[in-house]
Amino acid sequence: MQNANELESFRSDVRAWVTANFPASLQGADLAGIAGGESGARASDTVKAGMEAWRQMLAEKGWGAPTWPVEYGGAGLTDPHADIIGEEIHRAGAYNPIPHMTGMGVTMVGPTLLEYGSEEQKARHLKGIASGEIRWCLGLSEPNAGSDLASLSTKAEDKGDYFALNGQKIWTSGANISQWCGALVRTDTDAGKRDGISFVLLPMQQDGVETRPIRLISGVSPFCETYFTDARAEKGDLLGNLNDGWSVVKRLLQHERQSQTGGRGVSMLDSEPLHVKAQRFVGMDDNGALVDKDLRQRLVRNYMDGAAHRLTAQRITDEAAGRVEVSAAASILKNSNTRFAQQKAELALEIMGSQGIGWSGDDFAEEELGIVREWLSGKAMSIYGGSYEVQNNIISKNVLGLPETTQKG
Amino acid sequence: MQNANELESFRSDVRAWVTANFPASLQGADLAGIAGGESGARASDTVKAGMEAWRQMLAEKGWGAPTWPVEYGGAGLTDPHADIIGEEIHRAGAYNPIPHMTGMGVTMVGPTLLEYGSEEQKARHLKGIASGEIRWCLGLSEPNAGSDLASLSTKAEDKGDYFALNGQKIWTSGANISQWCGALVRTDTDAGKRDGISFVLLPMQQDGVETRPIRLISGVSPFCETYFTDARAEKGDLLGNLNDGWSVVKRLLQHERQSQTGGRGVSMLDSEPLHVKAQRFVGMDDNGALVDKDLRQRLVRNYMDGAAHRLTAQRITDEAAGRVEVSAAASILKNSNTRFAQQKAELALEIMGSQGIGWSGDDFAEEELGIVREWLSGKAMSIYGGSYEVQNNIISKNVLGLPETTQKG
Amino acid sequence: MAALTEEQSILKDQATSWVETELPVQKFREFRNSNSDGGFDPKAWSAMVDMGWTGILVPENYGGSDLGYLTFGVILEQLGRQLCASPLFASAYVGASAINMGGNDDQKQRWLPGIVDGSEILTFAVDEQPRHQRDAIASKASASDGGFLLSGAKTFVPEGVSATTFVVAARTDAGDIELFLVPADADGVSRTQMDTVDKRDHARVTLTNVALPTEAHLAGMPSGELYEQVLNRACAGVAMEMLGVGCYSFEMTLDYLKTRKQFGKVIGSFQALGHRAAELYSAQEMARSCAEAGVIAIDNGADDQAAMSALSKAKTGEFLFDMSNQLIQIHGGIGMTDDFDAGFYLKRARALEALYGNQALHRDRYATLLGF
Amino acid sequence: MAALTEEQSILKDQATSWVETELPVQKFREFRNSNSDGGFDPKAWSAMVDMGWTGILVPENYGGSDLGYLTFGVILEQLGRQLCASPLFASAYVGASAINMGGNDDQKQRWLPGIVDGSEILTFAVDEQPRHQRDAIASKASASDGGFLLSGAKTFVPEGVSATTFVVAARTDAGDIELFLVPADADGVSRTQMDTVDKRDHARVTLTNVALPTEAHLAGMPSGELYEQVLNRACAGVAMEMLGVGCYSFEMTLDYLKTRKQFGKVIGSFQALGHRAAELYSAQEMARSCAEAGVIAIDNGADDQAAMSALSKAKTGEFLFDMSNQLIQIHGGIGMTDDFDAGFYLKRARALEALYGNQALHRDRYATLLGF
Repeated sequence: MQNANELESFRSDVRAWVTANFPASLQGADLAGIAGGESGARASDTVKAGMEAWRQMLAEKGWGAPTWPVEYGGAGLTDPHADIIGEEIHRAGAYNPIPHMTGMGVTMVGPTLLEYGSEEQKARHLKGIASGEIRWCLGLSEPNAGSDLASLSTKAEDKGDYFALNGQKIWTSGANISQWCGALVRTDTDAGKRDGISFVLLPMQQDGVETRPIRLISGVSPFCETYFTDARAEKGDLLGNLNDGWSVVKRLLQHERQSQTGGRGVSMLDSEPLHVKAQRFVGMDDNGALVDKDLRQRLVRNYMDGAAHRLTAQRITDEAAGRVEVSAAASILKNSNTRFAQQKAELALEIMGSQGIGWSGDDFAEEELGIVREWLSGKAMSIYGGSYEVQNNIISKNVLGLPETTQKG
Repeated sequence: MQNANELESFRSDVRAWVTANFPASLQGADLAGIAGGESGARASDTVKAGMEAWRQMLAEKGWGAPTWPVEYGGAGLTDPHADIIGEEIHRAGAYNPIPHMTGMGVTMVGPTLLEYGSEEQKARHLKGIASGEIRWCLGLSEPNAGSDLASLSTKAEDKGDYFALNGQKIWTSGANISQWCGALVRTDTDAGKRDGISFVLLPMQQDGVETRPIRLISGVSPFCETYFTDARAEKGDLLGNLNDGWSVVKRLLQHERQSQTGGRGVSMLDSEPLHVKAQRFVGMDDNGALVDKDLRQRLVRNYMDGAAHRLTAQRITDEAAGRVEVSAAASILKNSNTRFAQQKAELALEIMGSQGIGWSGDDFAEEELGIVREWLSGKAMSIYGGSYEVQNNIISKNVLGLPETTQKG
Repeated sequence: MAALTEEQSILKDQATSWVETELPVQKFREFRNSNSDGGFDPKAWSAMVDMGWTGILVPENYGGSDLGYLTFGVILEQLGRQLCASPLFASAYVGASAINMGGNDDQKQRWLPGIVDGSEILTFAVDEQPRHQRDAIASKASASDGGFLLSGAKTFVPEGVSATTFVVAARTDAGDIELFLVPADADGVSRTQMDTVDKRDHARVTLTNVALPTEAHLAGMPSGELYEQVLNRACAGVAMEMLGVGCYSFEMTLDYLKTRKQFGKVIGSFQALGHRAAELYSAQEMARSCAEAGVIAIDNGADDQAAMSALSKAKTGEFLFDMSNQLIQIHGGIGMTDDFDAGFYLKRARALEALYGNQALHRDRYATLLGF
Repeated sequence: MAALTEEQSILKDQATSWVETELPVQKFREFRNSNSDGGFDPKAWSAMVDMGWTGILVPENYGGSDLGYLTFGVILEQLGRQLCASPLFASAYVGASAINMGGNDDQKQRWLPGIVDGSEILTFAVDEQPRHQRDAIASKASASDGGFLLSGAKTFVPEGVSATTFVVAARTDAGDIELFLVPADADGVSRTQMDTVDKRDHARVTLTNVALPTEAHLAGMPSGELYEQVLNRACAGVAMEMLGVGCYSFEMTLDYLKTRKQFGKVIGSFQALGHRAAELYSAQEMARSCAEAGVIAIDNGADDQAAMSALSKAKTGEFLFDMSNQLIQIHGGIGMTDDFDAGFYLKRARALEALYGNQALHRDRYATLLGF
């Protein structure tokens, strides 16, 4: 009870602070777009200045990464406190740009650094992330190493005080706008598949690094192909032990699954509830039910899937010492969220009929076009971060204890 | 065109013959039940006598197995002719009891004997099948060899002029009422799993054979456990070559899949169309549509699945030189028929609500109870004759040419 | 599962171990084979009373412990796991809910202590047609001589043969559906047991001009409201029992996947089956969240209780439907035999799915409650 | 596939090889990248005319070969495989059907030869709302001066920018939905291209008091009947094109399963993917049977044409929906890139599903036609 009171009082403080400090100039602006760099270029100078001021204020309070220790730029708070900060910022119509501005920094690189980094590495890298000043990307997948990440072939050669990297990465999100990269590289070609791999950090602004954006079926994308040609990573930027990168990346991927289990995101699909959209496009009968009963039946199943997913995420959070361990829960939730979201997008398309196949132009509302693009880009949800099939392998083996098939090399 | 005329003229002849010869005493009797032995005991003497006379008349014309050569008790006809005989007997409200009376004889043992049997074996066994006088069962599965049939352990020891069989078979349909059995046995314990197996024929009325009926979740069943204790099979009753029983049984199982791809059967589920049952139990709205729209949506999908299955079966028959080879088509059709039939039974149950969970008693109509039993017994459709999963393995490997997983020993 | 208080945890652990040792599914098999009437073992029922389960929903001043719906749900889940037969749900959950919400002090004093000590077995008599429909009540309760005359025919009444008192849903002269307490031995009441696949006590009950005093009327809520509320609670309770049936079915299946060998390997090592197990497990976790949310919403007096109860019944129903079919399919031939328990779970699954409306009905309710 | 006559087989083989060599999906990519208007390559269209495809449904005395709907469907299937863009379907299938069934001799003489030689491009202008509904036609054709005045707004009109003549569905003064031939250059007609995901020619067409002579009215069938019949035929044709799109998607996927390696093995050796491929293949075979049955029923003048067309559109739609999603999923990251063709198939799939009513609409139609 004490704790609940404390949290409520914290909430009041946060609410007051946000109300007092969120710049008026940012009200109603596409903050996520600006933070992501997509519409940043189009923003006015006033908005840009407001954004920078807001970022600095958040960073000073350590709210870019509230649960990190204060000495690394965080606020040293608990998860419930961090949730309250997120909720109150959301409630005020504001937006916390720092996680977005750091690419993979706050969600993945930071937590992994906290666990595996040396004192010096933590001191050097974490503050730039927590403050939103340094954007990070991750060089993991390669053209011939997708779900089978461990078969990667990018090499890092020992050059005395640094490694020289050569090879190609793919799906490096935001590589073209990041300052730093965490890369998985092969440091021992003779060792077993997972044994000769290391995890290094390297700056992206150097001659040996080239990036090419990838055009997706949904149009432009944040993904790049990244080419290393004698790219340089300092020895001091080796994260974890030499040839022990596989442990680092396993942990990293757990953070990734965690971050994909259905957090809030700005989505055109959420601009109006699907059943309201359906009432608009499809119409209702005299009882107030959608006239297309076949659609209605699939719509309610999707609603129930969404409710079941959210209740399960909540339940797993609530279980102090739950029997479902975190990584297992992440696999289940990633798949349930993916299935729900992809079905939702398909339903939205179906509801809109021929307005749901628009690509561009005045014939379609911006919201309609946005949904179509999200429908397409959302197909990747079941592919990246461990595909739907890989998650099922994890559940089958790690959660249920079924024997591994002989398929893993 | 000549051919079509010939078939039409054949049809007239068959129709006239059936009309003239089907005994009046059998009109409306449960002929399938009687032939199967289930309600045979309850039948009146008149009906029994009529049945025997009708069987003899059919046997004399060779119509128990119309496509078999005349010298083996068949009529030497083509498949289209055989279809016409079946259709005309059905149209007259009559019934051909011979296939049913022979257990696995007409559908599986006979065709395999025709292909693998010696002249002497064919002469000795086929006529008794074609005439409906000898009932056959098949001893294939064992408690520890279900889908993995080749891991069977029933042994046949060479005793000079005969084999002595020891071991246990399971799911031997009709074993307790059959005169003969075709059994898969191990004749070489040192050879590879599939190499030391032989196929023998043996009489069931002997001291070394014991059968115990298996009670199923649906109640009584035709299935038995069959125990061999020094049971005797003559050397002359070895079908195919010694240790080559695997080829024989592979062919046999193709005949089995073929016979399970959705032929006519007497079913309580067919006593009224499902949508008529639904109109009765569920009710209709002002537009004549079922009031339970969720049910209606699933019902129409099931209807469409049924139509797609029937059209595919027809198409594959029509394709003179189809690109889908027979055994592949059988796997596809077995699974589509199974899925359709099991869903149909579930829908029937759902439509009937609490009348769909009756087990016995006057509270339920005979049709309602029949459907419930069929719902339960139908769960075996996706298990026997190569499970749903085994059919998918076959399609994946034999039809699509995907590499075998390492799971087959 | 949901975070439990210490008291709830103790009760849950007690229930789990009691059910496993005293009332495993083998007991149900023996009962089924004995072909006896009535649907449950009186000794087991006494034990449940002694453990205080009958008082979980009853206020302390009427002899109960008032621990709430989540607590009761957790017990129902454990009973579901071993298909334990008893009137606990019908009487101490549904019956007690009706009295709690609809009864005045006198009525509570008259009925609740009997529910708690097990001397009264109440049951809810709702359906008049094979398929549950909330508004399809034709039974009439006509005002007469300062009381009521009640007539109608009910079907699929749980524990209908053992019940001492029926909580009957009937239409008053005003056309509202109201609840009436009808002693099973009253003049004009007759009942017959239906022999159903799950071999539990379901009865047809006929009411012919049954004369009732005013005190038989549960009038504590506005017209029709009590009926709806009792049904919502009942659905959430059935969902918890279904969850138990489904979870145990999953565990049996998982165990078989780990032990049954085919082609020289345990069958759970075949990826197609491993993935199917993963999907079923995920569905189980989703079903658990929804089932628990149903009873928790009642405990919290949440505004969306009705929707949550529909969600709980629909989602556990969908899981149980698939799970019970896969229970048979993955066990293969052995799953088809009566000697093995799988068939019991399949049969009970369909009975529970049908009770108070199947998945389709609750999907429809959910959509309607959400406004589309 | 269905048993074909020798003539049909020759046409099919010719179409298959022509499409693969002259109009592979790479041509569609080039066209898409060129950002040009109108939706198809005029040279390819000329070649189709030269091969006689435009005359397949046209009687011989009007310059066609009258080979029927199965034959045309087989061609559409081949075009679907490579996403070939052309007005063949809109003009020589739907347009020709309308004239054949609804036109008198004069009208046939006026329009059919032009369809056959490719100088006329007809298209059916039906939908007025984003979601197809058969009876949602508000366009009016009012009797006026011995002819008609036509007004309305149409959307999602296939080949609407290239068409020379619109076959417009409009309500007469009597309220019946009838078809009218409207020259694209008539006064009061305007059109704009919609930029859709499949990058094909779909247009919005506005009709404002377009004055038409009596000869513009296709009056050869009883009121409303022609409209229904043309739509049924159109659905069966779309189903054949969808079949081609789906089959090629399956083949691409199967090829990838056999060549892409992960964990040291081709991914098709993972049982979960092998079984998924088996399910998709089975669905493909079922879809083929239904699609072919749709056009065969028209050729046979079968009583159940309407139901068969609904079945064909629904079943191929269901297959294509799943197949197009699995096309992306199984290809993984590469499937998401614009450089690979998978996205084209996914996008075309949804456009074809929506055209003349999606799977849900045709399931509803099928149930209604079967009487429930």
